[in-house]
Amino acid sequence: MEPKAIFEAVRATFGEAVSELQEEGFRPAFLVVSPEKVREIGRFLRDDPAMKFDSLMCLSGVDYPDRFAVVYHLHSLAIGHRIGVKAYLPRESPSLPSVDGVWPTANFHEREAFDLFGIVFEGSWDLRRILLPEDWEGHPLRKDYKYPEFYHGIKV
Amino acid sequence: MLESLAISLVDAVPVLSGVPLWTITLLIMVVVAAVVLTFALTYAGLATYVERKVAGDIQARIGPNRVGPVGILQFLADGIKLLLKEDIIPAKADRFLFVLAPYLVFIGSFAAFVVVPFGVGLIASDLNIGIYYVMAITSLVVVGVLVAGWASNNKWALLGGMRAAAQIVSYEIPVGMALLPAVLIAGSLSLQDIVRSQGGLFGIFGWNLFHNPFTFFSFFLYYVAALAETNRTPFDIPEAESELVAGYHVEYSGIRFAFFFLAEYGDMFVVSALATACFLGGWHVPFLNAEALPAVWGNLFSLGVFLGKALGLVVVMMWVRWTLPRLRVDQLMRMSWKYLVPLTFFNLLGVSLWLLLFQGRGIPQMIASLFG
Amino acid sequence: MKARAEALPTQEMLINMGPQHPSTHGVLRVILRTDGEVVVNARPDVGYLHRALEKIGERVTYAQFMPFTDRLDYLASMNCNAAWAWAVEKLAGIEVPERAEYIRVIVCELNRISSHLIAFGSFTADMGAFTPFLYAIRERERINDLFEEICGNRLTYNYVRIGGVSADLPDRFLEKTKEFLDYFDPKIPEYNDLISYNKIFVHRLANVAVATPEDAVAYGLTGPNLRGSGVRFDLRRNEPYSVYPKIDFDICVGTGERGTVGDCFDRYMVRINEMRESVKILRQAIAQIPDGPVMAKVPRVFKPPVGEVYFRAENPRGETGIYLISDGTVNPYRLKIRAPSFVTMNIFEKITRGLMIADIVAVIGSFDIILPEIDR
Amino acid sequence: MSQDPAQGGPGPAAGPGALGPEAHVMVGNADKFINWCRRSSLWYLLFATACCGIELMQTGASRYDLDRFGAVFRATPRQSDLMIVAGTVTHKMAERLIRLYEQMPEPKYVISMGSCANTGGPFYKDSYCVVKGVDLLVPVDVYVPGCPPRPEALIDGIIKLQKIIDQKRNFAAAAKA
Repeated sequence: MEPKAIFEAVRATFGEAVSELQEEGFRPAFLVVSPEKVREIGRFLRDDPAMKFDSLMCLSGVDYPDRFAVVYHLHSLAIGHRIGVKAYLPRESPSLPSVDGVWPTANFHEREAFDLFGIVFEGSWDLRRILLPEDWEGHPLRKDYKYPEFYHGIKV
Repeated sequence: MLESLAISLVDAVPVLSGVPLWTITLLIMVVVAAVVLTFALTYAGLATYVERKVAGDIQARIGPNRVGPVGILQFLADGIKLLLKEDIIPAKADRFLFVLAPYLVFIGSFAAFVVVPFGVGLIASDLNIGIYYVMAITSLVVVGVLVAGWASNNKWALLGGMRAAAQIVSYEIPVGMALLPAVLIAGSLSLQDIVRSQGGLFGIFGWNLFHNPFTFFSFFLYYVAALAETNRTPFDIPEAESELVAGYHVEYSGIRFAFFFLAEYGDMFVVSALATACFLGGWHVPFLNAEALPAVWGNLFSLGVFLGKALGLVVVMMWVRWTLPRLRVDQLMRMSWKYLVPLTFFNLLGVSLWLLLFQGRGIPQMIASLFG
Repeated sequence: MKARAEALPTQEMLINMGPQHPSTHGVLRVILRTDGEVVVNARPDVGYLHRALEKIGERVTYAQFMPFTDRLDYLASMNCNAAWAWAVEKLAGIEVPERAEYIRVIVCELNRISSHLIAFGSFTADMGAFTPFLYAIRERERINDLFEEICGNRLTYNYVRIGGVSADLPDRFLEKTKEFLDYFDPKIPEYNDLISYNKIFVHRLANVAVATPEDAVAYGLTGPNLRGSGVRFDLRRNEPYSVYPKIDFDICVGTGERGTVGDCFDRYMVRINEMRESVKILRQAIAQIPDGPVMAKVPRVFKPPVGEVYFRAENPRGETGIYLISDGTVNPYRLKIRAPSFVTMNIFEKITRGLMIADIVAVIGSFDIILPEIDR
Repeated sequence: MSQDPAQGGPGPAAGPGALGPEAHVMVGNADKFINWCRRSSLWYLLFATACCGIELMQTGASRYDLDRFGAVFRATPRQSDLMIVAGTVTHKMAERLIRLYEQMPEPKYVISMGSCANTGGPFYKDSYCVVKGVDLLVPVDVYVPGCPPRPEALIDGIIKLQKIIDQKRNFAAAAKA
């Protein structure tokens, strides 16, 4: 299915929650969705017989110059098409619903985004730091992250 | 036996006539013990070296070759180094048991050397319950291993100790049952008697291995079960390097660890020696009767034969270790209780019936009597 | 009997496996809750090798990041090199000479063999058979020799460049590769005789830690782990890149030949069979490779157009995805590496429930995880 | 004898006057013997953090065979003499590494293998969570450069360590004290 068609189909179901289709320069193309609807849209994309996006390839946090984003890359093993889903979040207390109930594989990715960006995924099974120690301060992949001087007395 | 030896010594050397008999007996005991222990330790040390060389050979490597000529002093360097290491007793360990455990294992394994019939007259003490003595004293090993696992206060060690206890207790039964055919044939529990019963008929067809199909099978059952008793791959689950790090001796360092290490090789020799004595004719070889030779030569010759056979079996153990993967703990238990135990019982029954039916004669004897 | 079991109060035990443990393949830590030998719950704790590759990626230029991809999955450096190059080329629209693409496929498949050799060897070592590991290393050393000839290093190659490869193949390289293939091909049946179909080995692996096809897809297993669950999906075939469309090979999938589809044995056998397929690919690539340049004209520092790209390549451990955001400067704006081992660890907790401690080791080995990829 | 070997150090240690010349010969020979044992039996801890771990494995395997030098791996720190820090050490790992080192019995040695363990290597500048050299955590005897070092380089590092061990004065230091 072409991105355009996917966009039309999702828009027909969710209306304004899907605001635009980013196509030029984006491979794969992105549906930009409103963050609070992510879980419903995800479930629709997974279950709809025309979509069947059964596999979440990748979930990434991104720190755009003025806002955060969570990016989902979807792929359908059954049909063989791909699409991206993007949800923009405000820089202040970014949070959105977790999709680990839709694609269980999201869990580790979400923990990573929480760890490195501080994005909170509501309703996640198990949202803890994953790569860094529990008592690490800050979220390193944010663009404004300042490297700490010391960690537990060892120079960083 | 020792007493009679002491009396004959006093008779032969008049200077000793004033010394009380018990001192001389004691002295002889000490000398014999020292000789056996020296042999056992040298053997265990060299066995570690051979193990590494065998492993190297199997694995397309060279193995130790820098320490002494062809690396043969490797065990000496390892031993002295371990002796000089810091002695660590973990803070939360049970100090008394932690210290005790290696000695239990060591004693359990090396005390069995006492009844091993190395040659025609070379046996430290020819106990009339030799086999039972070995089975009983080697059980001390499991106590030591369990104590080590418990006292270390380390969960891996505890798991290792528990596995060892379950394993050795299960495999004691098939080991004992598989040895009994030899006892039945010889009509004695003394290892030396069992060896003597296997002479005759060109020195090879008298072996219990060829006595009848059941004993032939018995040998392999014994060897498999014994392999499990020594905690060697594929039955090395109490140590299981890739699972339990080092199992029951995970917290042991220095010389205490060396005791465990030596005991493992001691154990290997003991079970191989038992197999040799009970099934492979001990120090008997084809076409040459060691007992007919002059005493010194006979003893030396039979010692060589016995060691050759037993060490050959030890090398087979090494070969097996570097070839096979490891069983899981439940599979190990299943193997003992579902296969080995019934099979050894069946075997024992078979041997008993055979002895009853054919008046104790084996197949080779029958064939021999056919040809007159 | 039951009443007795109730009379004996038992307690669950919490065991910490790793980060230093012989069979966690590095610094993985697994927190085991066990009931005796039976695992109630095994929770992986990762991050002991988090080296901040993604942060570094934002601070260096596209070409400068190439050496870091070596260290992303050090057992398959060539594949990671090439994946990065393909991703950047897709972003910047760079055309690569055909000879360079063939060379990439050749080195990638060689590296796939050497990576699977380590997987095979360390897995058998985890199962208690140490010797096959040394045989695997023996073969691997020969591949290392080949790589040493083309780039001078044994482990971290940094051979593939954006726009091609750093240098043409040395003299007689293809003949030597052929010699290696002739030497290596008969070894695979030998491994199978030695260990794969060993009764103990099969019993340890068959029906252990079954990942059903549905679970495997939902939990994002990729590569040999996904194929081990019987899903016929290979990016080299299903989403072809480079010159793979011109090459004929089979996709190996788990068949449940000794147990259930998707058990540890299937995952193991998929790797063994893939080595054979790689040999097949290599023979074809060597026969087809054209003459010509090996490097496109690419400036050392270049500015790709603004855009976002997600590229994924079939690496020995599965799908390595690279999500690149360019803001038109010399550095990537954001770089996310979707590492197969990282995603694989997600399913670990689910499929290890009720196994025994010894099986945990088998599961870790059968997934063929590698720590720098999990932690990045 | 249980003296800290670090006190021995290279060079002549026992002062004159404390012992007669015969005693010196004996002490010297005993030292030599002990050092020979220690250098010939360097059991290393099976501990690989990153890329160098593969080279460490390959050094121990068929072609290079560390076993020739009497060096075999042990899985538990209690039975190891030598810790080869093979690869990057992160801050999350640092405490564990120190603990492993502390669990090893004296005398113990550390080889820092590869650039990451030496200085932080390629991750020195931009990484926020890599320890910039394992010598910030544990005392290091020999540094082996390379990223990763070739097996020959690691073997050379082990031979260098053997030379360091040769220079230790265990009894002499004790006699002096």
